Amino acid sequence: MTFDNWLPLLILLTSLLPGIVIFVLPEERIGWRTGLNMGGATLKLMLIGILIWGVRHEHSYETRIPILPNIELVLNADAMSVMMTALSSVLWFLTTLYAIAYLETSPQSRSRFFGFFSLCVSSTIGLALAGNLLTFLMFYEMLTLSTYPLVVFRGTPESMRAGRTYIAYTIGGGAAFLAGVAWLKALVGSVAFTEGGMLAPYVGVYATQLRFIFLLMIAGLGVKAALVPLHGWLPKAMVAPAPVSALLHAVAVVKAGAFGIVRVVYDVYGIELSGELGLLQPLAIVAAFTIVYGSVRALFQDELKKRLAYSTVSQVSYIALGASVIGPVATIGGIVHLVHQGLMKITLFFCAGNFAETTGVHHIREMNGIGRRMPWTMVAFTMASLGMIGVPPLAGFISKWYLATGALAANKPWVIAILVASSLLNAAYFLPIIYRGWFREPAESVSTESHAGLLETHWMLLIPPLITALLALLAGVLADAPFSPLEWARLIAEREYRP
Amino acid sequence: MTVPNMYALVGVGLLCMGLYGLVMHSHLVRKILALNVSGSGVFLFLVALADQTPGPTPDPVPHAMVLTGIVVAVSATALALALACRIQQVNGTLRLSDNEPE
Amino acid sequence: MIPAIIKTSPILMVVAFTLPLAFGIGLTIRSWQATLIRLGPWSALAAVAAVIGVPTEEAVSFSWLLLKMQLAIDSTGRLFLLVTSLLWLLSGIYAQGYLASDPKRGRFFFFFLLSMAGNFGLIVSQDAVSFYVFFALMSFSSYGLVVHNGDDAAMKAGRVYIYLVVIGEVLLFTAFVWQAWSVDSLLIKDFSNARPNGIVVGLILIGFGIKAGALPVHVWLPLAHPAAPTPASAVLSGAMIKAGLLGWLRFLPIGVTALPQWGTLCIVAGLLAAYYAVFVGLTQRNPKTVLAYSSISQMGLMTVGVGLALGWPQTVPMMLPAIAIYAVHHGFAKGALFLGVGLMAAADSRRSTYRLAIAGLILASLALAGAPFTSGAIAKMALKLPINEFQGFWIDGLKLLLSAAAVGTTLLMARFLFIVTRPSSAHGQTPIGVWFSWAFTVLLTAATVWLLPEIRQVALMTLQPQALWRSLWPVVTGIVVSGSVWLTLIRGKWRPAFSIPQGDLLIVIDTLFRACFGRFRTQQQRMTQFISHMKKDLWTRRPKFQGISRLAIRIENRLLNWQTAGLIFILLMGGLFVLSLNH
Amino acid sequence: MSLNEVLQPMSLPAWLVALPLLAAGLSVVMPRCSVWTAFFSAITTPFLVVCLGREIFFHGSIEIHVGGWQTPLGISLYADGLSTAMLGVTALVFGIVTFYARPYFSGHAVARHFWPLWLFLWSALNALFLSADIFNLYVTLELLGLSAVALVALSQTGDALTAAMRYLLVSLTGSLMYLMGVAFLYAANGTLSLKMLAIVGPASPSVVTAFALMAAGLIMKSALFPMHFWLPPAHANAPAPVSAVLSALVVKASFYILVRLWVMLFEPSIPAIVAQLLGILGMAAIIWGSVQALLAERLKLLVAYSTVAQIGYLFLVFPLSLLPQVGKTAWQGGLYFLFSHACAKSAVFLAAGTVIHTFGHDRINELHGIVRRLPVSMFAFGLAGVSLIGLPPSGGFIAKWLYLNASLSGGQWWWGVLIILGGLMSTAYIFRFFSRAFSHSEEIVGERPAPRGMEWTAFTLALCSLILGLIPGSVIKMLEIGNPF
Repeated sequence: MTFDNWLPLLILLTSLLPGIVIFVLPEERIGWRTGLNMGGATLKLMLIGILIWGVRHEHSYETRIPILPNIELVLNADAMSVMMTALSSVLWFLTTLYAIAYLETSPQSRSRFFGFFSLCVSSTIGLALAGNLLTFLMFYEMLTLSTYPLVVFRGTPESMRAGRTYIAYTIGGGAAFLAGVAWLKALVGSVAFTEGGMLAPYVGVYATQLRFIFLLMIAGLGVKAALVPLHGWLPKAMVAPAPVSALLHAVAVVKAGAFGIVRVVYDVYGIELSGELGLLQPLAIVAAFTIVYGSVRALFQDELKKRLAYSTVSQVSYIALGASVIGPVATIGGIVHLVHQGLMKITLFFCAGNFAETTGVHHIREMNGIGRRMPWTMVAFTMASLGMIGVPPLAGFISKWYLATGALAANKPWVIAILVASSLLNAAYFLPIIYRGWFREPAESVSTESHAGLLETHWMLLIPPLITALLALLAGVLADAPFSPLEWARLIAEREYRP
Repeated sequence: MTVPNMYALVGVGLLCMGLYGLVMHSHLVRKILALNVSGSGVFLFLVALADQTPGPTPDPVPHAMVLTGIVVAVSATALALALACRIQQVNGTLRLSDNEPE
Repeated sequence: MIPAIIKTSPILMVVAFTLPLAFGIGLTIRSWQATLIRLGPWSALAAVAAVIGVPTEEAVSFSWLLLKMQLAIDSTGRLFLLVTSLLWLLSGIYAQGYLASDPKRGRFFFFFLLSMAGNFGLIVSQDAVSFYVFFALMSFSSYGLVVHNGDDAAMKAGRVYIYLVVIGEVLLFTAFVWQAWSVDSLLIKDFSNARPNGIVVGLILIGFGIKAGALPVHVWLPLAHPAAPTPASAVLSGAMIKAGLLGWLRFLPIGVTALPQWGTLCIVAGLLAAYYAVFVGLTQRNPKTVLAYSSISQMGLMTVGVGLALGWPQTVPMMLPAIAIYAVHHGFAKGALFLGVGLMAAADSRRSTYRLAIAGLILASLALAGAPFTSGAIAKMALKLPINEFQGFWIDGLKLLLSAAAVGTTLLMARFLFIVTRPSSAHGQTPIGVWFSWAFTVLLTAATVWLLPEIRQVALMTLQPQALWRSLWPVVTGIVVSGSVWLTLIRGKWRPAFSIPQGDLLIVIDTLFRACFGRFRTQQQRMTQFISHMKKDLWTRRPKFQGISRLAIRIENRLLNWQTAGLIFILLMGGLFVLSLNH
Repeated sequence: MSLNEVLQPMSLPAWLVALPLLAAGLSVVMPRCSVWTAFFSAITTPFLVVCLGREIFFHGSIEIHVGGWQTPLGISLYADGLSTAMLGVTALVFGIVTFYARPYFSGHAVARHFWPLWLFLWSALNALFLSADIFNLYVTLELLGLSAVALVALSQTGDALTAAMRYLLVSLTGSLMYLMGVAFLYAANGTLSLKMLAIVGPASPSVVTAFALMAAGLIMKSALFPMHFWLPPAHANAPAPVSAVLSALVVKASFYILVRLWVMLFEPSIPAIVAQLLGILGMAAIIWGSVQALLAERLKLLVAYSTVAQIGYLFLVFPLSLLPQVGKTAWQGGLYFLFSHACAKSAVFLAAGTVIHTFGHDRINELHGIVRRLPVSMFAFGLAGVSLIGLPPSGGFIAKWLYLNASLSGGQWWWGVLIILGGLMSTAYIFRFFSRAFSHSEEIVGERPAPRGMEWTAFTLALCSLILGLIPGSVIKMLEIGNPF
């Protein structure tokens, strides 16, 4: 076992071990808890730095733990997993910072919260690094379980209902996914992720079975990726505390689903094969429908977090859409949106949390003139939502540009219509918020006096959204710079389409 | 129809009777007795087996089994009766209330 | 030696938009505001320097910025940048004084500088993405200028404006993506070199037409330009509106392929705009609205030029500079007029300064109408020259129509002067900066076009007698008509009975939109009601579930029963026996 | 005698039976130090099991004849991979639950009855797993039944006593059937030793009869649907530690015997349709048990019914093991199910016991927000639940995975569908309780605080069920020894 073999495992452990320790920490040990969280996060970031460098130079990092005679637990860092890992750990760092401040005054047990929080991130990292479907499945389910306590954290009847819905959907999805994986395993004996797919040899014999398996897997992953009609849990899960919805909706859960879909399409079936089997057209249609449907539903939500949730439903499907259009350009568009959407959406949720936390504003109708009260938060919110609309030079624009170009390259012009429609709808439900926030006179309900002294709110609540918003901006402005998400997505696409 | 076979058949019959009693009676002592009846049915069957082997001396193994079985049966009956007494004290009845609520 | 430095550094193009951008962002920090407001407008000097300094061939490209940003200044761009930078500079200085007492001026300058940065950037950028980026920056941040006053009119204007901006953005997005894919490059020159398909041309025409106030999609303009504070209206009408025009020139395959149908379409639309806007404008009561409509009609004339260039490539070599010149002229003139309006509103009518202001306004109006010796005359001449290449009676018709449009302009200007010179008794103490900048604008209106080398011989041509006459008669006609109207009607205390509301067509669109959206809203409500009903039904089905569960419990109790158990046991044993037997 | 004589490989099996037995006797004669004897054997017995495991891991399975008496009259003990694994899980569960039982019974009068019976039960189990002939199996089965019944009766409520009685009658009947079967087998083959009994060729009527009797008896004792009627009351009313081992091990003992007989005696001669029948019963058990667990109003009853469902999984092994090429996989899956369920279920029962101990009742609808009161226990419940549902990473998942592989590769996919369905249903009933546990309500005060020992023992067991999911390779290698299948 060299360091290269240990690295993925270490990256996993940097969040897993702190999580486990935090569980047993007594409630009042705030310092210890913070230290563990932040220390773990920082260490993880460092290790990931090494990982990024190595993977760029075609190093291979792999941890193999045999669990059954013919099944291994594989943690393997390829370009795609590195992207997901980096995203989730950066956002974890920020979200932890945010959560520490957010839960300062929470009556509930914070040890429990942060414990499960770290578990949740560890499973995200795990499934990002997973080297075969079984490993992916393991962490996929771990994610389900470790997020449930976070969803029901408040413990109100509403949140219990949300938790029940959440479990019903996700466990069901997990079952479907498990069925698919087991079937595949029984059919072809291998479930490893290989760039460019590994099922090509079998398509002649098992075409039909493979179609069914694909259906099962996508159904299972579609639950977390909130593909309509499997999206029902997402808006309900909004009752969770802001950091949770931020992480859930930006990174952990929905991304896990989307990432899984990308994995299945590219690294299990292989994009060409999926095309041959005629699996991509339906997927594309479902994704497109989800995009439009989510936006339309978002249009009529007055509760800020609900609106954001539906917008997530619509935005995440961009990734699936990108995956379902053959051709490197579309691939880049889809994969890069994985990061871009993460950055922008987490910003939005941070901001929503700040509004709720600082001024008690939960509904859009109460947001008049909130820009005066919390200018910086509103700045971040504005940038993120403009990015969602796809206004250049923010990150969202880059994704849309590549998706559209890829769609044309794949001779699917109708995708552009979808993108345009969704942009218009995004504008229709984001611009009014910005308009209220900046250009309307504040209502009496909003307390205009700043209680947090110099700053508009606690600095730990303020810094994360600003950073993520900045990152979302830079991801667009410096799109062609080395190590930018776009550049990395290009790397991935290049390796996926490598003959 | 040799004698041992007849014994064996009788044993089987006892077993069945015992089972019937066990199922149909709700009074505890009857149940316990029924169980003993079927038990002795089994023992009878075993004893009958001992004569299957050719030769003057019967096979010792079934006897060993029967002896052990009897010991077990006795202790079991003891436990059963003790339980019955406790039930009598606590529930005030010696009937095993059927399809109890849970 | 300063010019030396300037000459050697095409990086000035970058400074041109980064400087205002930086100042604008800096304005978000409260303690810096005072300083930055003072400095802000002067950041336009960088752009002016770029106009002077940057050689035409020099291109800067940043491989790491956006999708490989590339910057350069071509001859058209230089003219556009000239008028734009000067206008922004002067309006900025004007604004410093004009808004000196406005509490929200920090916000104003924030948006002002951002739009400025966008406007400069899009002129110098040579790849589609950067152009798009700056175009968006300009469009979105000028929303802040439109709604600055915060009254209902401004808000309504802003709403309409932002709708159209977003629509324009997505149209352009589609067009750019499509073209970028078909030519597999992001450079604008590759764009316009390839023959695009009809969809793209249409998208570009409409997308930029929104910004340029072309006829069907001009509706936001008469609302937005008057609603904004005066200096903002000046740049909106003088500078930003030209971005649309520039977009056409850049992205349409002008000079590469002949698209007569599209060309004709443009010409017709342009002429319609030129007249229709005059007609509507005459009925307006707000001087700034009148100016806005005049902008529409002027842009109509330029659209005609674009149409010609688009349809008949042989006109291009003369048409491109002509359009650019016209843009320059109109930019300054319109800027002077708008700024003047602000001046009049503040000035006291019994002062000498007041007369001075009027003089300036009249000068600018004459220029706009194209009176002899004014820049307008030259611009119109330049615009008409290429037409002489053709023969045929519809050409003469076109010429006639163009000249007659000048009559309309004159009437409009007369109307404007009539409204704006209403005796007012305001005692605004107008700061010196305002006067200075306005005066300078007027000066530029008069002078610039004469000084431009590209246009020297055209300028000289305008001095020939028949040319003078050709440019004189429409103005005279216009003055006579309006004068008589004034004498007969206004003296007779007769007010124009009707006035078309601002944003004419908008009313129609608005009602349609309302109808559709209202219906949609109700549909949506019905849908949600339906869903909730469904849920309720499922909920009320629970009794059935309870029935099932009661049944399950009953069965279980049966199973717990001794007799049942015994029976099952016997059956089980028998079953096992029988199954094991049958071989 | 010296320690290394005790640890002499040949005497290890004997000691495994003798040690708990001696401890039991000791705790009868001097109840004061019964707890310490129990602790002693709770520590030493696992140690002996480890020694035995090491021994057979390196030198293969061993068979000894106690006191030198040869079969048929003598008692001979046989230890191969399977039985050692069973001993191991027994030692694990017993070892840990013993430490739970002490605080649970501290200050109870019944404690002095509990410890001897407890140790007696343990040694009976060990003996059962070690016995090498079918009659010894009968005897140990009886001993097991009797001590288990007595233990159930310990919580002397009316319900408990009736349940115990019912349990006693059932178990006696079952054993009688088994004994009858033994008689028939002996009549047919003239031997009792499992090894020599291996039947070849088509089954004679007497063998068939023997199979019918034994199978029926054992099915009744292992509470396979529809013969589960005695289990829920017994397991729900017993004291928590007792219910834990009843669900975890005692029920499995009779399943173990059935497996042994099936593999070594009947499989070649009994038609496959019988296996299908067992499988179908298992299927019914999964569905019915889950449904009843969903309807149960008391926590322990819920858990007991979940046991009914899980036993159904165990019996799926019979049809699956007959599929071509995947027989081994199926057996591994089945036994893995047994092990992980043993750990998980005992953990769940212990947690439930802690709940009752703290709040004095286990009515699910009145247990809101207890996670704040008993975080560790609820966490244990959750972890064990993960294994019961069969979510990764847990023993339950590995078992399901093996089953799924067997069924799908073997071409009988419907078992796979059922397995997944069962997982969903178990999710439903686990979370039915769990969501209440997490819900936030005004602080409910329990009569007494939960001793840490009780909380953490449950947690440890749950953790074991999880760890089983990470080390399946070694466990399966263990099962291979002396290849029982």
